[in-house]
Amino acid sequence: MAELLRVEGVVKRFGGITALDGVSLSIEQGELMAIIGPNGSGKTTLFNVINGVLKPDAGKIVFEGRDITGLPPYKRVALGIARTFQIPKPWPNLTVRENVAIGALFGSMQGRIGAREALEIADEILEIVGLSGKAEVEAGKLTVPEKKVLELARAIAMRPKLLMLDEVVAGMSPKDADRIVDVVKKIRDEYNISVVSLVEHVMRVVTKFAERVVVMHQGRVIREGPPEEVLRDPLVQRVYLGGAL
Amino acid sequence: MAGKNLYLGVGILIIIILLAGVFMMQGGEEQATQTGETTPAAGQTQEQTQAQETQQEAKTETQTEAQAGGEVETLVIGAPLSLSGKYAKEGEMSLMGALAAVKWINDNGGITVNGKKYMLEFKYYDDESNPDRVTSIVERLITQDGVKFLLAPYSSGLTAKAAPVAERYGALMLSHGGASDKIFQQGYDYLVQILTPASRYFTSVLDMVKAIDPQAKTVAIVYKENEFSRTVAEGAKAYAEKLGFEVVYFQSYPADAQDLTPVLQPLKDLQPDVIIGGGHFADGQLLARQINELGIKAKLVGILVAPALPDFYKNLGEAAEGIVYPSQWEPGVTFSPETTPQGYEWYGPTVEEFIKYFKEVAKERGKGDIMPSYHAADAAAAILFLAKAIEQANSLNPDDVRQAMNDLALFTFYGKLKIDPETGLQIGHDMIVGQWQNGKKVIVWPKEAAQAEPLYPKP
Amino acid sequence: MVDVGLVVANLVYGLLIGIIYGIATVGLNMIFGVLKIVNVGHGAFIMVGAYVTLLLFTLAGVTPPLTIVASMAVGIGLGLLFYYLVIKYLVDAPELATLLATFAIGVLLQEIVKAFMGADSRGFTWNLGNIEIAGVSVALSKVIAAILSIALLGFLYLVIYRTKLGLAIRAVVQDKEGAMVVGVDVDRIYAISFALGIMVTVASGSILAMYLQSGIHPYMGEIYTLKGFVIAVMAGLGSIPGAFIAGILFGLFENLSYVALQSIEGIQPLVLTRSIAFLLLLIILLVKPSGLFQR
Amino acid sequence: MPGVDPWVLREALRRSAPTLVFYLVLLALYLAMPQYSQFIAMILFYAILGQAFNIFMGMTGYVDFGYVAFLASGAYAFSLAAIALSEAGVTGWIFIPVGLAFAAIVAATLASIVGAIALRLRGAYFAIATIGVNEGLRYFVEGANLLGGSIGLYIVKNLKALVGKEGYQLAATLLADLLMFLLAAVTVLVTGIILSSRLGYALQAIREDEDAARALGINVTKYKVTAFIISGMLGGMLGALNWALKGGVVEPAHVFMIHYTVEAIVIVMLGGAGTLLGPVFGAMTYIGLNYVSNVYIAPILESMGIKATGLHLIILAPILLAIIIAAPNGIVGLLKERIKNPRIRSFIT
Repeated sequence: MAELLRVEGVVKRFGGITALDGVSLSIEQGELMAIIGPNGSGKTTLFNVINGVLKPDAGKIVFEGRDITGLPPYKRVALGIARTFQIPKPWPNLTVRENVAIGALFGSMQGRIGAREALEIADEILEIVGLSGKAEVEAGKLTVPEKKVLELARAIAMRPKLLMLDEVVAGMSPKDADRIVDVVKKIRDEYNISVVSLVEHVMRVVTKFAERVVVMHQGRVIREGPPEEVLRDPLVQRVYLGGAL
Repeated sequence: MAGKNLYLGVGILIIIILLAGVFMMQGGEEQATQTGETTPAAGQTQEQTQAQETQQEAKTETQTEAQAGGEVETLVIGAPLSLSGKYAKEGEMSLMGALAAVKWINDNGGITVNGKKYMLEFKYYDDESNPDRVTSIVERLITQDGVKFLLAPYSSGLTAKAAPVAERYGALMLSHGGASDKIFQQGYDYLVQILTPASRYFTSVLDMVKAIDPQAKTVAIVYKENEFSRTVAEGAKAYAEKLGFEVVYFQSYPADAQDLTPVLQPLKDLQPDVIIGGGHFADGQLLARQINELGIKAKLVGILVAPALPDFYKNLGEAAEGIVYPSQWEPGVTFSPETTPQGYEWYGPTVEEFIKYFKEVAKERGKGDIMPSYHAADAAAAILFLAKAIEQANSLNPDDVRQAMNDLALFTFYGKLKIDPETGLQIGHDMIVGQWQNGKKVIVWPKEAAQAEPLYPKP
Repeated sequence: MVDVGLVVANLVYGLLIGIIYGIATVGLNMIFGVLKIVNVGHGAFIMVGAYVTLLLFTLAGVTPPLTIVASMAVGIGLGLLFYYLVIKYLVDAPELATLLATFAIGVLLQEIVKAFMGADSRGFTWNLGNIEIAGVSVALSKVIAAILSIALLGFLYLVIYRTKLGLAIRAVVQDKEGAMVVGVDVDRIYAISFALGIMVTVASGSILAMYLQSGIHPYMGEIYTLKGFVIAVMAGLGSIPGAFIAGILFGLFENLSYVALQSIEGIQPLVLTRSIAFLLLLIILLVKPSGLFQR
Repeated sequence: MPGVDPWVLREALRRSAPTLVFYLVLLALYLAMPQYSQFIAMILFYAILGQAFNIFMGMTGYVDFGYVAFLASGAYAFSLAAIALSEAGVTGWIFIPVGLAFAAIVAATLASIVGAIALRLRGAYFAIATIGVNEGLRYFVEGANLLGGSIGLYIVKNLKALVGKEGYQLAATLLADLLMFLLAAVTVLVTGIILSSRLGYALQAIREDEDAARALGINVTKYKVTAFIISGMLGGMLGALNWALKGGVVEPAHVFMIHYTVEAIVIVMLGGAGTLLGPVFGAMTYIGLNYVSNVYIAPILESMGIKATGLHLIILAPILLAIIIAAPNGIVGLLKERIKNPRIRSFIT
């Protein structure tokens, strides 16, 4: 499979703290990857650097062979990078349908579709994720799990090539979590999207979802490989139990 | 949240009270068959609300009294007045001056037009010193209150907004304050000026200096950067150069400046013979105070508008001593029917009568015992000039009255009144020069109106 | 050639008026620092302070420096009144609502004062003669006004940096949630900070009245709101010591840019200085939006 | 505007229909009751002010405190055009389209310059920066003696030279008002188109949560500047019509008065930010209250012996506070909450 994204030696410091200390990894076309690691290991910072919200202090990010390190978020989105937020950020006073339609309008098809098609795409996706019942409800009035689903729907509507999910199933009942994982898999198969999901502790998702797992600790990638292998590695377990390296 | 609903309730309650007040008053107007003529001084009027308006036919030219022996009719004179906002001070004085003049005319038999006697009534609304309020007020006065003759609002900006509306309905407007010369060069047919134009404010002061101290040479002009004061300053500069003075300093300060030290500092070294300038009340007082504070010695300091106010001395104390100011009118003037100049005809109250009537109106409006400022005199003179012109034209048609004004030359408590037929500019009335001499305002120029010798050079 | 005497004079006067600008802006910055609210009615509160001094001096003969105590009390009263009546409901409201609400408060104060005091411009004379500073003769009352400003700043500094209340206020400024978690009654701190901010603002009105002694009228405050914004942003919205220093810089800037413009023909220097002051604001906002003294 | 696709036009018409109806009612009243024409014209001016202001502030939540500078630039541009044409000996009504076009261009240019600078800031910083723009421009015009300095430009004579005395009479009253009705319709339609197109969605996303909008691929600066320019341009044309053509005098102390910007904020806030009907309701309420209290209440109070003038501001301020706290979404917001029946709700846009 062709390589979709390559992160090379990315460093990011906030004042004294080094959030990312020379991270390198690559994602193949259509691959399902999970990035795991305890809180504060730099997972969300890595997302923000790939998505362009944060500029790295060093290192390079290459997407489909093109160096996008300096590009602002809206240019990266146009190339096909979409993300969800750990804490959902819907537009509260706009309806669920409008929220998703805005995703479609400003996603990778930016400038090529009008408001009408965007609203139609929104209806389609709300059908898939099972939120069409609440289409006309103001996003602010949804429950937290529903908001997380809305985040996912909005990201999918952006027709991305790379979908980055930040703790998308955290706080959900097992039944809902499984349903979301199935939806993501179906989306991946249907649109050949590669999906990267950040997971902190819901190990069920890792085993059921991921084809490859990357483990991060204190801003560095310490292990990479298929889920069964990585999860059994004593080094990874010690990291999770809070032991030092 | 309790707070939010409480506020909503209060907000709606206030609006309901407002509307109830309007309808309650509307109801009151129907039953009361108002007998006798309305008391002009109280400025009470028949109120109409929008809802009622559509059935009522447009007001006839004069309100005919339907009740007993209706031979006395009322002629309504209207005015948009600045009773709030930045011209509030001038607006209040103009209102009281106008009401005093109306009261005098009505007490002296009103005016007679082709055999019929008319009592005057003065109808006004607050334009909030805001040009955008003026158009709707002028229109309301003309179309609903049946007004054909108006006092113009204060300042050029507001007058310019009112003029097209007045001209469209053919109503005559008399400008009694704050309008600069440019307004009268715009070719309005129905706009006439009562007070001396802004560009000639300092003529008498400069004439006085020339007369009492021919050696005086250098003049410094420090003025407030706004449309009225700049016109005065530029006029004064031209006139000073014409008289042979040398204008060594010509600088302005922003409209709401609170500290003039930077612009006054250079005068310490220049040591000009004459310093003139200023703008309105606040900055005029500041100018006088800081000239004194910085120890700037000049033979004469002349400041616009502010010194004409009684509490100028109260606020500044000895810093006000010897300050000279141009004024349209001062209570101490000695114009009287006996001193009427050649070709002029006396009309209106004597100076004492005007002050008496003014004080009555002021007391009635709860302003206490105060003397009229020249803004009050400007408005009163406008009413008198208008009333005489209507009688002269013997017609209530504004065109005839405007025509009659061309060859009207009145001498009043306010001095000479004569307009230039072409532009409507005031060419008869001259400025007088007042000076603060040990705590009292006295007139020092022109000689024929003077109460005391000018205190020159300034202590 | 720029005449040295003029420059020195402008330096001295720039410093004096700058100190007054400083104390007049401290209250504005404090309210923004704690409550993240820009008080558009700021100038109206300054006007109230000026009237307190005017009335106490002209009617009761109270010497102006003493009237500051009265205006501080009036400030705390007004601060608490408007906090619990209006600001309390708007703490988390969008900018639009708080800007408009404080504007309405300013209009209300101005019109009430005008209804009682009338629209005319008043003044008083408190003449202590002049003294020499660097060869420039300055009214003693102006120097005292500047000294009182520094004293008032000192008092506020003590409250903020030496008392438990001050600690709580600074905690709320750093991180509202953090303070809440530690058990700080944030609403009470908001009320007190707003009252303190208004107290300093009204007191600075008295100091200003002492400095100018004329031009006191209901609408005198508006120019101080505008200048206050420029200085507050220059300092960095929220920083209290910064506001004082920025005020001095602004005072000096205003006077010195006037001297610089003197030599240009056909323009009105003092008026243009006002325009350059706002240009300065834009430049600072572009180069360092967080202001000169903010981290 | 890149070829506006028909669906957006239809959607825009659907949204703006109710507001256009209101303007038609105002026009009917204006023609039917000439004695109230100037009162209606005042409501119209404030409605357009609110409408044009709403395009930027209503939709993005950014408070532009220097908005009146756009009206001023339009008024100055129109006046310069009228002066130039009349001095070049041109006569006839051509000066109106030329003047308006020039006003729109100058206002748009000013907006793009100010936008490029100030729109890099947010919240209170943006509000304060825009005050700086307004005050800076005003004192620059006065200090550097530009455009007539503090005296300003008088164009009545020029307008009379262009279209004669009667022509000017007509232009300064009826024609100016009718053109303002046209401008009102244009402003409403532009707002409708924006609300139904990509620009509208982007602006509302920015208002709701700008960081989310930026992270989700919205070129935040581009859309903010676009709305800022459209809003400024319409403001410039309003200034040209109401102050230059109708007023005949453009004086800096008046055309740069911050009071107008605050009134625009009050009207949009009162009516309902980001809505179409909001500014019309806001203008009617604000001017209605002001007129009622000025023309009816003040005389009542006076007859009752209360002589203090300017009381209506003391009444207006508390009402304003009550509205800000109790109905932050304005009248339209209140209507939306209170009216459940879907058919009527669709009418409230």
